[in-house]
Amino acid sequence: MGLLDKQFTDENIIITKVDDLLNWARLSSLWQMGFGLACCAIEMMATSASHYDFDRFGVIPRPSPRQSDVIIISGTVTLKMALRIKRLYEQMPDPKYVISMGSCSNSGGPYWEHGYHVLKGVDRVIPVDVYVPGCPPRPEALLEGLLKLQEKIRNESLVINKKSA
Amino acid sequence: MTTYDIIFYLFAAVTLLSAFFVVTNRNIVHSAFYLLFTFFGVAGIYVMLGADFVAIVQLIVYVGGILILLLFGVMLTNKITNIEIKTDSINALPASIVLGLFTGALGAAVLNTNWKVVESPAPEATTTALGNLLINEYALIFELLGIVLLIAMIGAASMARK
Amino acid sequence: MIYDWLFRLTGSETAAAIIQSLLPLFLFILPFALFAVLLERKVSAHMQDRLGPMRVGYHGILQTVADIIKLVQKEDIVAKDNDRLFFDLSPVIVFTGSYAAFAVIPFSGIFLGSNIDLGLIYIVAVTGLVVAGILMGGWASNNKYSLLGAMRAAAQIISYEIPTLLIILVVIMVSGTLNLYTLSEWQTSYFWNWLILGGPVFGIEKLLFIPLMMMSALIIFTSTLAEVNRTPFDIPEAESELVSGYHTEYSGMKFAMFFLAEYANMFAVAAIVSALFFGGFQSPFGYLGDLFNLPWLIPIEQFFWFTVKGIFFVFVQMWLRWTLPRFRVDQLMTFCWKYLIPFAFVILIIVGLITVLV
Amino acid sequence: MTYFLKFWQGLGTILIGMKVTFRHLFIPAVTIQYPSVKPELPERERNRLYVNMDDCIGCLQCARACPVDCIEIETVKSIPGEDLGKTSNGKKKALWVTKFDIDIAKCCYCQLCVFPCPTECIYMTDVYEFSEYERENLIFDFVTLTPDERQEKKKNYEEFLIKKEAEKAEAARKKAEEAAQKKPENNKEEDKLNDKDDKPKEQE
Repeated sequence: MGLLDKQFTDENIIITKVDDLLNWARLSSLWQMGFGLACCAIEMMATSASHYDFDRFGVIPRPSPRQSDVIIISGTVTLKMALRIKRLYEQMPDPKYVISMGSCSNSGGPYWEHGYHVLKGVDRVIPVDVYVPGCPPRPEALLEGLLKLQEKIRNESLVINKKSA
Repeated sequence: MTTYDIIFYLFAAVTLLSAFFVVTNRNIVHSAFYLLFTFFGVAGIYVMLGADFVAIVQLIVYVGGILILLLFGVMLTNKITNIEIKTDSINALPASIVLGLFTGALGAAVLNTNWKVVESPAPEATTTALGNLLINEYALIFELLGIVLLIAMIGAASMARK
Repeated sequence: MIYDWLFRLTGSETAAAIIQSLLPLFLFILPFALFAVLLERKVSAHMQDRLGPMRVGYHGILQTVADIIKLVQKEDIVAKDNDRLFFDLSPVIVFTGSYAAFAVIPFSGIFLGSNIDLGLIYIVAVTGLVVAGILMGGWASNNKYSLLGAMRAAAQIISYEIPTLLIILVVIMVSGTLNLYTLSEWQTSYFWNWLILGGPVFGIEKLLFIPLMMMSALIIFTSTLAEVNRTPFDIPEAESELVSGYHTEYSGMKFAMFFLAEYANMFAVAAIVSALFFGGFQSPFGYLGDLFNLPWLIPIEQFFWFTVKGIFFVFVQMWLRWTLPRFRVDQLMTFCWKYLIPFAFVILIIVGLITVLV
Repeated sequence: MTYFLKFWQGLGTILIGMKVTFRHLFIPAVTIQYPSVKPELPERERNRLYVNMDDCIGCLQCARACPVDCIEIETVKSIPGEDLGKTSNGKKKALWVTKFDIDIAKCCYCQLCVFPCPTECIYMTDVYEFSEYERENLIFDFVTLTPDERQEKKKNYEEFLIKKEAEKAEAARKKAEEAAQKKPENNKEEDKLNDKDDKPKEQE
């Protein structure tokens, strides 16, 4: 959600064209917060590496949350780490997106029942845009999640109530 | 008012304002950063006076060297903001009288002098002349200054080793 | 000269000066930065057997445009404890420093911002502004990583200015000028007259100069590489240690200005290296304009050759970036003080002796 | 001397490294361009679970085997006379499966549920592209019955139970009536038994 998002009430030709441009820019350069938690992080790195190549979609890892657009929660979110994730998420500038990668961050995964130390789903601390299932997901699954996220961004608007497409 | 005048007043304003802030600011890092603008403004005025070499040396030595050193020193101190300024303003009355007299004298001198206005020649590049003078006419002094600096450096190094 | 033409067009000195000083920004720096970021990503990708940006435009050519538009509309975060004034000012100063260097870079025989005699020293001087801006940003961020990064950057840039200046001194002794335009004109338009191959003077000293000048070119390339904080000298931004160094706290457009300044700086130092040792805007094989008697073609050819040389050195910088790992801080300082500076000194003395004796 | 040697070695090794990277600049990329080209997955790839409900007999083996308890099954017995059909390997189905939810967001893709299945109706497919915007959508419902049908089956069974209960009650009543006719005999026998039980206690 950017600064201008949901600031306009009427939908005219200028707004929709600006919409298209901004959405195109946002979805084409999703800089990723370099942040891995557990085994899913390995798959995330593999996605950045040669065979799957995140860079094709314009995704490059940024070390600082201030310069990133999307945070990929990849792995088991322990209660201790949940606080850090929340803080990192809050440090990111709007518009920001979250991809939850793997069973653990989707819902606690194998720990959802007896894991005394695991957050049961990262959506309890930050709003998640796309859930990628898998344990861990294949790199392609993550790429597909990214494509889903791009699809979501494409339908965003500066207008408050755009006719839901 | 020509463009040159505007630029001159701009540089003068930058220099004076930032110098004022250097003196009055309570935060010593802020003071050091304002010093950057002071040096920059002074360099600009040098350029306007046709002293390009001096201006650039000003930038290299003061901005690139001394200011950075100063900033390093200042940033490594543990108390940066709200420095207690030790000197109180004592004897304000006599000081202001002296200041007023001095200002009046200077102002009178400035106003009463019959300034000669001469058409200034176009500023020339000074580097070649400066280089020739340094190497030919004032070679001895130049070398002596170099030796003084070298001695200072050796002294500093030997002191640092102890 | 472009200036005269602009003066005749606008009829005012001020307007001509302003337009001329804006030209490199809009005609060169912005397009170059867009191109260089894409080049960097493509080069890195292909060196790692990847493809790089592929999905924005044909083979991703619009990738950096999208990046810039996105960065412009990102939220601009200023944290509560940031020093507001200097935090805002720092990217401007850094960008000013690297933009000011373009004032004296001779793009071609008819286009250079200011044909001042002190061109080389001027570039070194305005680089000091970059250091001050980096320190300012690092301190104003109120973040320990930023401050450490800024300190490292300042220490590194100041240290590596010494070998740069020594090699510049060597070039001054050989060529007898500080003016980048004259320097480029002096190395005439065939590659055997370039300074890396001993300069346009024929005789015994040319032979003696060749190895010395090659080493000088190597040293100045290395030290200017360190001055623009590129890998392997990117310890001020070392991701594994300092998040991203002095621009950790910057987001949106301010970060884009740092980014732009970095790429502008890369081209500036590449231009210095090519102007000092590789003939500046001179063509290596003579001019087609001379051949076909078309005088208007020569400046265009010169601009072409200058850009090609600049981009080649930028490419070498990227090539090194994706080849070498990062130095440690102590290795960095050792490399500068124990290798580059003594070598530069020795070269300075030998070249001095040669110019006096031969 | 080592000083100069180091310098040369450094220079040489940098050049070697640069040669390697330069060569790789012209090696064709190994990247699989995912959305247009998809990699061939191995045969035993474990991805999304699928349940073939035609074969499921509602035995709960998979739910018990699941280490993370992500499978939830509810079954309803069929009433006599209903034909549920047979599974593909010839077993007769006796249970209506009214709930077969797999929370794929919890699943850890271990395949432990696949082996115990007697009819081999739960298995892993090679579908991996099923990310969702909402977590609720990741709970997959495999039951082929419509919600109304599920209600109906439950109701049927409950009615059947009630009817059975009623029948039972009826039967019990009839029995009681029959028993009431033979009451005296029974009572005596019971008394005898009671006496036998009591005696040892008294001895102690």
